[in-house]
Amino acid sequence: MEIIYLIFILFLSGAIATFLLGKVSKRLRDIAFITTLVVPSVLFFTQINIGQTVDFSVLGIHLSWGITNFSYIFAYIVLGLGVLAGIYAVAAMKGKENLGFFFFNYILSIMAMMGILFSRDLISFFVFWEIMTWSSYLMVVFTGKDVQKVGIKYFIFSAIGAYAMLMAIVITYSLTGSMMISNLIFAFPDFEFGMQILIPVLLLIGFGVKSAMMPLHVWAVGSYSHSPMAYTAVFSGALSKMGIYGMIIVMAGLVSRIPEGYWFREVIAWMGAITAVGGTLWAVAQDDAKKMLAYSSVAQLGYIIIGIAIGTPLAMLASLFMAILHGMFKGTLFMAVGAIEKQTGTTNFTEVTGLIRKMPFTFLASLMSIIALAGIPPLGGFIGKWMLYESVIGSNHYLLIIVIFFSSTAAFLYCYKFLFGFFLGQEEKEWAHVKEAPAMMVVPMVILAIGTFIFGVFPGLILNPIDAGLQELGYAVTQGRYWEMSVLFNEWGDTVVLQPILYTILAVFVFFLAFVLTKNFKKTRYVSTKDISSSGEIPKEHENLTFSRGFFQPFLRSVEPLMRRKIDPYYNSFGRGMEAIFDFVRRIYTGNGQTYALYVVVFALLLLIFKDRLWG
Amino acid sequence: MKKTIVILLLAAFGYFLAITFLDPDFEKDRNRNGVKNVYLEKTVSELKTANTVTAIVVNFRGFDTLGEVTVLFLAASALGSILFKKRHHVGERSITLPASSIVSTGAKLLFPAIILLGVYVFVHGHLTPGGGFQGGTIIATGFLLMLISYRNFSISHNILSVIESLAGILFVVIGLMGFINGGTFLQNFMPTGTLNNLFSGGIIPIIYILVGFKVATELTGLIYTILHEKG
Amino acid sequence: MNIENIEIIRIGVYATSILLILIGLYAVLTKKSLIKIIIGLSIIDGGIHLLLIGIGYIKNGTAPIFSPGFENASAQMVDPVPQALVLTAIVIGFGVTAVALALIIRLYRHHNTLKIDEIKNLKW
Amino acid sequence: MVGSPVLLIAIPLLAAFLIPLLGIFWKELVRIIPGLVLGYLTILSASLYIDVLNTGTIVETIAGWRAPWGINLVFSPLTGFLATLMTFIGFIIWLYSYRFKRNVEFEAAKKYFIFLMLLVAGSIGIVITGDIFNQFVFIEIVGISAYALTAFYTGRNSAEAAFKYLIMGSLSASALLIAIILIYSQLGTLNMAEIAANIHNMPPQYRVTAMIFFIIGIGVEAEIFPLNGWAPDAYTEAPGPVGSAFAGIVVKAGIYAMVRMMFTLFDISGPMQILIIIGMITLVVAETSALRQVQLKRMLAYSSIGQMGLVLVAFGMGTKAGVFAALFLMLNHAIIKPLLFFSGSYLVFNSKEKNISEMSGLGKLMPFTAAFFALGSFAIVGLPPFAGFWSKLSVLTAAANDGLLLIIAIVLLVSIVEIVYYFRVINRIYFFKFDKATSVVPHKPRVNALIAMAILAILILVIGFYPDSVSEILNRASEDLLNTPDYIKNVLSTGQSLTY
Amino acid sequence: MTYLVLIIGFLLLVLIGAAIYAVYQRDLLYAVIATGIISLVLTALFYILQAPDVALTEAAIGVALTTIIFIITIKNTVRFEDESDKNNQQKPKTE
Repeated sequence: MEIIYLIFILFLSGAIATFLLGKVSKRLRDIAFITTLVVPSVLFFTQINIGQTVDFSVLGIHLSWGITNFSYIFAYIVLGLGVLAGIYAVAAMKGKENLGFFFFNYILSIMAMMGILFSRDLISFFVFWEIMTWSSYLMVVFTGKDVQKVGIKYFIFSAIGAYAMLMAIVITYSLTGSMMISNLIFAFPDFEFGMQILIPVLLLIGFGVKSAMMPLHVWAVGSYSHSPMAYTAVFSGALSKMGIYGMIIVMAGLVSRIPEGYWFREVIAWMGAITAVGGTLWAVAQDDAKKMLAYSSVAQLGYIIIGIAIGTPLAMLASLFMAILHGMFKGTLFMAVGAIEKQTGTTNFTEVTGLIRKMPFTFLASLMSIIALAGIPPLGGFIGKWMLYESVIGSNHYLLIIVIFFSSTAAFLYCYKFLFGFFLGQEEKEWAHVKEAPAMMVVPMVILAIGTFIFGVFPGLILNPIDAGLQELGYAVTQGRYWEMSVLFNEWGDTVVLQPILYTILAVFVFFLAFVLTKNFKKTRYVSTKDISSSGEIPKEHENLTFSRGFFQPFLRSVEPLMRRKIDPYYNSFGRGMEAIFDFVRRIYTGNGQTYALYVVVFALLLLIFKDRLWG
Repeated sequence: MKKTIVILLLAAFGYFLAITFLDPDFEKDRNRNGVKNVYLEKTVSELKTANTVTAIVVNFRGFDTLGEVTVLFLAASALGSILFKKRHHVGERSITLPASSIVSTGAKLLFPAIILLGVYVFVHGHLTPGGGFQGGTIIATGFLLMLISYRNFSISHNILSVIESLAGILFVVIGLMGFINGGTFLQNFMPTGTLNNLFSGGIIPIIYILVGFKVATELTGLIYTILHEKG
Repeated sequence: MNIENIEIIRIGVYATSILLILIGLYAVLTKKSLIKIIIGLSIIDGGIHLLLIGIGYIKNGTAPIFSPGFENASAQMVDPVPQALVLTAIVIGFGVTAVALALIIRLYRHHNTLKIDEIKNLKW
Repeated sequence: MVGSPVLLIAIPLLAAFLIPLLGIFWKELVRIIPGLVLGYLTILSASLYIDVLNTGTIVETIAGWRAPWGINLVFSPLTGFLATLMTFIGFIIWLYSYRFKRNVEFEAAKKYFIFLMLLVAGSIGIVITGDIFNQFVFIEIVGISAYALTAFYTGRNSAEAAFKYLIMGSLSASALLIAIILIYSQLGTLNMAEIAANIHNMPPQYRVTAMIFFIIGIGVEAEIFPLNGWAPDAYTEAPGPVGSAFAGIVVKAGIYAMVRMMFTLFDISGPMQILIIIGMITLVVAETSALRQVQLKRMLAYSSIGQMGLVLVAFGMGTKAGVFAALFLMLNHAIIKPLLFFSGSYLVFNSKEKNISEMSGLGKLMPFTAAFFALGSFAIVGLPPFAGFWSKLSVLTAAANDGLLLIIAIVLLVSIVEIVYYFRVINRIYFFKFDKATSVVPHKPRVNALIAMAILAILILVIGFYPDSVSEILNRASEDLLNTPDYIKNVLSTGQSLTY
Repeated sequence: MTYLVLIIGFLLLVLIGAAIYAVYQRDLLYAVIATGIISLVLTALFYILQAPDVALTEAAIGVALTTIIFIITIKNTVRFEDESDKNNQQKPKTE
């Protein structure tokens, strides 16, 4: 039997086995879950060769599965994050109800993502895309909070995206007579003009929804923050990358091959930029860590979209690098929030403070991820941002670079807020009992955090496969031109050597640590963070006066005009309007039998009047 | 207002019907040599049945008739089901039409005659106008007459139901017996006799008698049910 | 009988059938009483049955029944097929009417009215 | 030869006449006999169907008269497919409702099973008959059993629903008769094949008028837009299994009659704008009406109507791909909608208003039923990898091949509406808290009902994961529908050797 | 044979007249009887149009049975179309 089939059968049967074992024994269920994630991953990385394909046909349509260099990049994210977050999930979700269902969906969405990467034809792509959508939907509504609002919103947007994609797929099929992606790419330049515009637009709507591109992002925050954190790590880290994956195929395979492609790129780039700015600003304004991270995810995806839209080899390199890194650090951060939520029961900055000594490993992992997120060397985020800036400037998008700079500066604000709000500050009595999360939760976080560190110093480790993947999409070799294992070049001849930076920073860090250790912590007087009577005011009982409250009030006031325009209300009123119209439509069925009889006569009359034109 | 609109609509509708049916071409282009002539010819030559309508209803389009008795059967059952109530006392009449003694005496006199007429009509269905439906309905009107003239005239529901079922079953069984000798459903398997003889037409009179029984019992049961509806 | 007579009969029968259908439809569409609606339906049925018989009628036709000694009279016979169809249609129509009236009795039991625009609990 | 298609009609009728007799002896027979009959019909029809696929169309003459004179039954790849499907669904419905009113009322249960059996038999009759007047008779059989079943519960509103249905049904029957009159007056025959062979001799103005009256006559059963006012009421008020019989069996027969009439009788080749337009309007109106429903069954009813609209659109394309897609859609709908009705009627079993809002949190209390409902919803909105996806995909590819981009867009938009209302229900079942005050007292399904639902669920999964299991059958059926000359030849050449 | 035309014409006029009367009559009992008259006239017409079988059926079903079940229904429900005059009913409904 083909190993490719075996992987999917293992996933599927494992999912069902996990679900059923959940009814029998909890331990068996957990073991089955981890096994189902690990075994196919091992099989994948050891047994599957690039270029190996399996072919079959369904309903007379030829389908084909196989992995390429390009999709291999994403397989790292999916399986790596999937396994680590899976291990985390076992511990994090312990004691919750209905876990068999949770694990079932978890495995299914991992399977679906692998399926997307394996698909060489549009039908299996769409099938797996939809499996991914509904399994993640079931995760979003898993907690049962706001299901009618958040869950439905997620599914509606996903469905809009998916159906736009489906329309493009069937049009492609009618034009090329084949469902293969390669045939679409091959035949695309010969399509007539309307189709050349329509197909990429429809596909981009589909992928834009999953990657939370700006006007289509409204589902993202609620869904990210409502699903269990163990899953959100995968959701934001890996699942949203599927949108990126598709978008790259569209941009590189289709859009770049038509003359109008330039405008496409500009529009998409600006949408990405708006996404980045908007996501960042809203992230700053949040008081809830989950929501903040969710907005931050949206913003980060915005950067990645910009890179894809710019489309130079360097920009692609940057985007893919950022995509992988984002998967790692955002996964870590969501896991950290999940750990904090599990230990304290809340994720609100204004309530939790001073966990640094209670949860040191979580703090460490968060710190490294935050540094990576902010793009400070020597962690991975720096490489991606550096390359992205360079490519944006290199392609003469000066206005764009200003916007990006603005948003990445603003990103520091929420990074700081995250660290400070949770870990630093006063140690509250309320949280005295808090302990470090179980090892099964901490280890995956730490592994991922160390990963970002390593990739920050030796970016060549992942730039190599990215380069191979990009060559498959038709890009020139970038190795040696833009990067070496641990060195970055730029177009102006500068060189960034990463290892010295590492050593410098390590030295500073060690020095600082030594400083802290020798100097000791001075005993400070305990003052409740919710007590500001020291400044002469009498607090009211119901007011939460934590310092984390209104953290960036002045900044937010200054950018308020930018944030006033929310797109969400428009969607909501549109939805309400449609419902009202539909409600009106159903009044056709008046309930009066006589009216129905009248319809019969009117219908007959209409047909009789138009009887000469009933058929051509 | 509504009436005006409806009248206008109907006028338009009527116009379309009129230009269809009152068109002189409607008669001109008609194909008058459809199945009609074959039916007329075969009725005499092979089925030996005098009444062509009977031959068509029972033999050529016997399947329709089977469906039709099913419709009646369904209607009778449906009536029972629709009007069904838990505490339904059989024999308790909801409607009592005041009947004068003239009516009741007349009914008593007429009843046997009506039954006889009905039986005659369906027995001679293949020879003269009439047949199972007509005879059956005539018998049913006889019972109807009795039911409305005598308030305590009652018929055993079970007997009706048994006769009805048996007639229906025999109809289908006779139809299935067409399969012997490698024939088809409802195919004639009996000697056809001579035209205009009481014993002619093969299975046609048998089936029509069965239909007569079935229709008579079904309609009687139907009226019985609706009469005993307690409002 | 001349040509005109058969034409007159035919047109008269057809026109009457159409009128009956229209009158029945009028009752169905405008009358509030359920019983009137069913009356309308049976008027429509009557019109259609008349139409069918009219279709089968031919000039100087005789009933499609072979009397002894007239076995070859088939050329003059009216079309027996529509008659068979009407026979079936009448019986079916009666069945439907009976069911309809039973429903009316039950509706009256529940709603205590027979006005169709007051019987619309089910809508939208 | 394993049997004769005529048995598909004769046996249920025989059994229907027999049941009142047998009920006198042993009451349980009233329940068992219909099951035996429907089971036998399923086997018979399946074996006949296999026979047909191997050797070609079976044309069964009745009373020994060959085609234009006698009534004939046509058991072709298409009609055989539909008949097998209907008998199978009928059997499943019987299985589901085996214990219906078991310990309550004997008389009512007896009638229920008789009506149900005749509903199935009548629908099969509509499909396999080759004669338009015979089709009319079967439509009436279906109609009266449907009225009776709709008014089955003595609750307040069921008679109202049945009465509306009856008005529409009677009007449509009248229209059908007018159409039959027109055809007969011009062509002198009632046989479909003969009509199809001669239809081009018929003056065009009468042809069109006849077709219009046919559309109105059959449209009520096929639930096309302005004629489907009865449908939501009837689906809502009828007992749950009957709703599934309407959706799974009766509508299919109506659609078949419509399509056979358009494709064969009037021999229209190429795209039929009228079907596409009517189908689109039906689809859009029904699906949008479904969005704001408060009653579960009513929502399912509108959804069913909408699906039938989509089927008509697919048929209207007139290409082989379109017909294939339409048949696929019919197959899937016939499997999925009964599942939804089965599980849905257990979900609202003891509630007062049958409202969706009364179903909060039932997923925990009746896991199997809820899971079946969720599976059915996933399948019917066309989420892969369940059965509904493949049919939706084939509709869309067929439309794309004809360049009907607008239709693709509308169908997909409507699908989103569909998703919204189905997922609202699923959310409520699974992710809401069970509330004793407003929610229903759950009534766990019996074993027979669970088996019935499980069979349908397995079929959904099988078709979903391996759609090629049915594609061959559907291909043959769609070829059969499009091949009018063969139909005429098959029917008219059968029985040449008969002496009669 | 023109008298045949006259008879048919007369019957057709009666038919239409009865139909219109049946529709316009507010007393349902009379309307039903008018419907019975329609059936009766139809019977005659069928007979004249050489359809004795149909005439027999119509006579038995249309004139007798249909009319009587209509009357039973009216007895069970209301007699007048507008229902305002419910005192005319022989039995007030309770349930």
